[in-house]
Amino acid sequence: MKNCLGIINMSENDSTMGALTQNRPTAMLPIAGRYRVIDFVLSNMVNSGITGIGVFTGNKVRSVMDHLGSGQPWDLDRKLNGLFVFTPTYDYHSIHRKIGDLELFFENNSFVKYAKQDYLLFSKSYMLANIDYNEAFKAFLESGADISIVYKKVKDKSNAFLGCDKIHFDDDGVFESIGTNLGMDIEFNMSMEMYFIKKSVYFEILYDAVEKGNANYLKQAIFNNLDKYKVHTHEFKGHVFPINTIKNYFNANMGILKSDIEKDLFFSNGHILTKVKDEPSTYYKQNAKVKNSFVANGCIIDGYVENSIIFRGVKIDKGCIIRNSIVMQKSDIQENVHLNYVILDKRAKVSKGVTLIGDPSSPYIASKKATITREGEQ
Amino acid sequence: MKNCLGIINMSENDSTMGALTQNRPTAMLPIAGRYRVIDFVLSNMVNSGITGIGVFTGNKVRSVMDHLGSGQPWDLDRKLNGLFVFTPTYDYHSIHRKIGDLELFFENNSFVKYAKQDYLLFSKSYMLANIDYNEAFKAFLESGADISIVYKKVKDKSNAFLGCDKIHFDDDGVFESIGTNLGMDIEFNMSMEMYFIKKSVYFEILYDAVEKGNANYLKQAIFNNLDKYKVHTHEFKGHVFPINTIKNYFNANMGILKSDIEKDLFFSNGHILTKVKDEPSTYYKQNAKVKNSFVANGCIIDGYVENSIIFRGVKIDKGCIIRNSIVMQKSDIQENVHLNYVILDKRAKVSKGVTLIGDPSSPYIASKKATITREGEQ
Amino acid sequence: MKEGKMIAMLLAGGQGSRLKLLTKDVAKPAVPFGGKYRIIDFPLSNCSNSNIFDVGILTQYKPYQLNSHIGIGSSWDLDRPNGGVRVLPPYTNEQGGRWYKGTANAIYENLSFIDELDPEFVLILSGDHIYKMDYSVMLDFHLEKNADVTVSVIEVPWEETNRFGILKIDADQLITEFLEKPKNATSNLASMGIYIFNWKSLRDYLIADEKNPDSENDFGKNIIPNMTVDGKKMYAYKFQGYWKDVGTIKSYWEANMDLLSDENTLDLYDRTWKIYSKNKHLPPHYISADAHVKNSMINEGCVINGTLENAMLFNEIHIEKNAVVKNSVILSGVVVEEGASVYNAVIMENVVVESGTKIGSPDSEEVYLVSSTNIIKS
Amino acid sequence: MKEGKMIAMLLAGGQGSRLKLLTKDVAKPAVPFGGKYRIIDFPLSNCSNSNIFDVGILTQYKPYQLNSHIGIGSSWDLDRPNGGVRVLPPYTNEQGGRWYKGTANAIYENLSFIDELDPEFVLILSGDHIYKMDYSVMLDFHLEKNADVTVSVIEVPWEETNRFGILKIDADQLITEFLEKPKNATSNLASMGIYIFNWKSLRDYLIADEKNPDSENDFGKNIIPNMTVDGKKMYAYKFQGYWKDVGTIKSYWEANMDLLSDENTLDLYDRTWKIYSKNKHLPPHYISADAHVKNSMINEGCVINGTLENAMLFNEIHIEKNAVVKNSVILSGVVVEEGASVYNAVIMENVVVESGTKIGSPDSEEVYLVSSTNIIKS
Repeated sequence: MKNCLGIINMSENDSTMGALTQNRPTAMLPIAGRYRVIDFVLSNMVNSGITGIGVFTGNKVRSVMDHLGSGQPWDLDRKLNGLFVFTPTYDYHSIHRKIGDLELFFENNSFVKYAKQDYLLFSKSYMLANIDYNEAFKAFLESGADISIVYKKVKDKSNAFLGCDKIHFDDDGVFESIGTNLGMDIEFNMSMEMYFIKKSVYFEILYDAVEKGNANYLKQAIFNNLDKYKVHTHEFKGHVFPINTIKNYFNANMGILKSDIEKDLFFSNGHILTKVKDEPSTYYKQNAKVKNSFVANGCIIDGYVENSIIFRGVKIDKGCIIRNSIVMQKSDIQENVHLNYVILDKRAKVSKGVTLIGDPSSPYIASKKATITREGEQ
Repeated sequence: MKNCLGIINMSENDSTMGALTQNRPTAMLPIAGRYRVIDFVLSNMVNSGITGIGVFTGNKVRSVMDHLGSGQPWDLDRKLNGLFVFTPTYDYHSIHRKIGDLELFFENNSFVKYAKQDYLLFSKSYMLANIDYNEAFKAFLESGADISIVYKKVKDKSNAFLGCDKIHFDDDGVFESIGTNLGMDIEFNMSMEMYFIKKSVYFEILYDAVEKGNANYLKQAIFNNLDKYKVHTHEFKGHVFPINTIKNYFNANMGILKSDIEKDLFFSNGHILTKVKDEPSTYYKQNAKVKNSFVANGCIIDGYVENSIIFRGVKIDKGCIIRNSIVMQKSDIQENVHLNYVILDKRAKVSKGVTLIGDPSSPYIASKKATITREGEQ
Repeated sequence: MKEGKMIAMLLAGGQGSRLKLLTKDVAKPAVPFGGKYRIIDFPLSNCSNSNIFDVGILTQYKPYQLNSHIGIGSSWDLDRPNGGVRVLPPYTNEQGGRWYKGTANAIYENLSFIDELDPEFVLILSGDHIYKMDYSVMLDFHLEKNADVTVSVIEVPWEETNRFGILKIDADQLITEFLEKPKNATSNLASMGIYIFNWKSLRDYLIADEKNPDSENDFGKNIIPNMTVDGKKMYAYKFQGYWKDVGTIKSYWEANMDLLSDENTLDLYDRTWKIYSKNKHLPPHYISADAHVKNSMINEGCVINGTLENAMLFNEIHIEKNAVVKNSVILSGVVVEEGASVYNAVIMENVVVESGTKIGSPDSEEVYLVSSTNIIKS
Repeated sequence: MKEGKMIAMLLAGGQGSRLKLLTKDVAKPAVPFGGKYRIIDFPLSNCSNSNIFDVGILTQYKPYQLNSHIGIGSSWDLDRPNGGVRVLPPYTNEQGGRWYKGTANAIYENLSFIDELDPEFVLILSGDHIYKMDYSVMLDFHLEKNADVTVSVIEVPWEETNRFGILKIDADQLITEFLEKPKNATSNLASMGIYIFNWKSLRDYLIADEKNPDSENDFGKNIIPNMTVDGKKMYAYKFQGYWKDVGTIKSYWEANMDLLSDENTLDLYDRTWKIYSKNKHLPPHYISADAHVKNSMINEGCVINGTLENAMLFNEIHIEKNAVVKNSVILSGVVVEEGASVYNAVIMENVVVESGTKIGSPDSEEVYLVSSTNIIKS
């Protein structure tokens, strides 16, 4: 994979993620007890042997910088190649809000131009999976195609994947077109928004779009041009969780409680790497009772926990009953709190005796650093 | 100095620096053959034993991030303390251009609040000097004052320091007031824009200014409050070059050609640290003739060079005559070029036979990546 | 420029033969402890948290795992471009190879290493003890007393005084007498093997000691007594807090069990004094619906289906259904198969406790050390 | 997952006694070269540039300066959290200490180190040679030939064949014969001491070789001949380019002078294959109005007031007025005082060539090695 440059594009639609993405992009959302969403695609690339990776951010830059830093946890802190983060620039003389990511790619095209690699792997971050790109890359090279799209055959009874890209094949199984899933079929081929592109083809598409002015997003520009190029597709067979709605985010976390999914997501093609936090082991005290839960390090637990994901450094006091919930890092849950279908964002504090109950389709969300106290109490 | 947090404030007036600061803040301007302006204040802090440093940037963020990275060259890549960079945030829902740096400090006050240090050292970056802060800090602590201002007695015959802050003492030599130098006196006490402040006093000033709304800049807020606090001053006796106009920038570089100034600036209180570029030694070829010049590594020189500062990786072909000029990194000067009073920004290319002549008061500036060719030629 | 610099020299050569199989493949400082640490993590983290960033580690016996654990020191923030952590094994010169003859000789052989760092003070540490200590406070004491040597001491039970080097002190904490493992002690202050020396003075003593063919080249036996004879000012710094020398299997087991006790005073969850260790990039642990977990510590990557009580689990351990683990320490990679039971045991890395096996008994006080080939009673 | 991994094992134990005073305090790989490098920088930079990030350095003789030079490997981008550069000195085990007996034994003693990295291929390098080489191209050759061993070879002048291990090959580059320093060679292809082995196979040979009490445990003398006997497929990879073994003072001086020649083929200025070294944070060098500098290389921190011709200057060197240095190599920190002259010499670190001293003569071909106590003719 040395001949392939990785590009992670964070221009994702956050509007359906509610309070969870108020101050962070979806890519930085905490998930699965100790990770951020972006850790999966970053680790996949690194584990597949890609050593040069560009990350193109949206406007919420600070949490991205904090998490990625110099790229050291992913072994991307290098003199040659390594991690490059591109943030939008602002021209204050002619201030206007730029729509789409195309301009950011165009502004920074020298990054791609001067890279030694001849192929590019573009990926969004929101499709959670553990994927070995070598296989897909090899198939792409052998196909002689200009572009390759990675997809997953999904069964979607509950219309969870509305709005995802849908791929159509002709009767011979050859790629025909790509559109948006409106839920017409239960079974369909969902694009994972991971594209391999020849570098030369990328520049043709980018320059064409800028000159014609007919696209704001890189994806749009690619779709506009698919009929001109030879398009290959590659089916991924592992588990995929698109993190594009609160419900899908909740279900992805709960899915990890199934041991086959956990193994697939965390081990199938290499470990998922993330920023180290130096937490001690989790301490279960005398009154702890924990069932079917995924618990990160640094917690002190003295209550009842069931079907839940507990992030790092969480404190759960005695008398608590936590069920079907996601508790993010450093949250503090005091005595006799009852939670069911709740998402507590980072450092939330729930005072003694509070009861919070959400619904599986729409969990209760406590925002970052929120303090929740029983009315009338301090 | 462990009990002192360093804060470098990049909100500097770039408007008098012309093309040199079009895409970078003054702090990032290349200087003295292999440094950036900010390297001096950063190294001073580190060499004085300050281990926690916050850098508050203006809007030109990218070159800052590229240069500072994780802080490794200054040994500031640490788990505790180390380097923290704060960039302005943009709220796109209510977009308006923010004036001044006060809001940035207020937004990020938790950085200062949760720091263990009890004292703060605020500094701008544009006053080039090699200073041991220990002495000033010790004097400040012993004085029992709330604020200390570091200043330099200057003789300014040519009105080079117009617009700098000017300190007045009463007849007993006690601090009286601070204002702006309009050039009324040749000799005056110039503030170096380096302040020690007690943390508690800093918060009083910051909160007061935000509540009253009577300051846009932190400096303004401090000046508004100086009558309320005990103010100490500390005289610095080494060389100081304010980099606030093109002329001062040019003169600072030329000043380094004097060996007493060079020793003072580079060695008096520890080495100046900067990002490493892995250049080989400079190679002087058969036709090289170099006089009174400061030459960084990685150059290949086959021409005549006099009274000049040559940055890293510059190529000067035979037949060239380079005098009284500043040639920034990776510039390429082809055969028979004549330069006098010229500043070539990074990666500029001057083709065969070109002659460029500026004036000491107003040097010719070739901007970054410019290619200069004789008219009519390719 | 910087305040009186102190470097640490950490003696990590000990074989620790009373720990039997635990030190078959590793030196004692590399023995795992507390669910995710190795013993040496404690002094290394103490150094980092005390702002000591120059640490020489003197190794001799089976340093391979220790080297691999320490790596470049990044886990403890000791991967500094200059200084930082440095492993110092014995080396060869023209006279051939020489092994370290004793603790003092180990330092002597690295005189040039220390001279290059040019410290004012040298802190001598041992890699064998578990404790949290701010060495900078001890240095403050050393400076305040204007001492030549400061020895850190702790009160031990009177009945154990014959196991330690015992010190007698006067009202000013000046050391008046030094007794190695006395039979009838008149003081219960034991040396912790932690010394601060003024480097210039220690340097002279090391050189003199090396010249004496009868010397054992040991700090406790030679250097300190020689300094006493010369009337050097030696002070005792009283340490209060948890301190344990895990010299035997039983005390090793006890020290781990201490962490599960309500009276435990070694707070691993204190965020102001984290204990750092090498990170393994594992997912959180999973506790299934069939598990019962009580008063236990569990690290990342474990899967728990059985019963745990008073158990200290390292990483990647599988406890299968109906397996029981009580009052035990389980090192990384162990599998306890269905129906097996483990009481009062230390199970070594990667051991498979097969289905139906019973190790120890709930009724016995004996502690078992279990490797894949052996069970040793202690 | 990753493509067939190759690690490098770099033999850096050589004393290099023919280099006399140059290796009095350092091992040969640590000898300074080319104005800012040490010899070992060449193979280390080659590794980094060839994308080999796991490098074991086998040291034995006076490793202190080498250790301090290598540090954590950050200069070569080899400070990786896992793998990276690791210095491997001899160590002790239950049987006591053992020094490396030969090149093959040095690798044998580190079997467990290599096993943990789990490579498919092992590249054996020497720390004694100056050259630039892409080892990944050699690996491609090894894979293409499906070889058991690949040996890198270079054509040497026929009259020097008796100094080298000489190989005979067939049309397919298969090695047919191996002759150690033959008197009447029938081939002029010399082994460069660079081997690629398939690790599994090498592992077996090392274990067998260790068991043979008559073996010298050397690659050239034992392992390779044994493999030849067994009919292993051994190929010769022909290297073209600059390659020099600086075995004597004269050849050391020559190799430095080579860099000042027009026909020099070791391009240090090639940005696609940089040679990295430890950085010293020094300012650019200064050339005064009195200086004459021609056909010379000068590193940072030098101050030149005298005459240089065909001179290789390291860092922080002072050449005073009217001093003359021709055809010489001047190591760091040297002062050549007013009126002194130096011809055809290598001046060691920190020597002061006093005013009026004359070393060498413009008319003689002899090369002088100058230390502060000695002048040795070569």
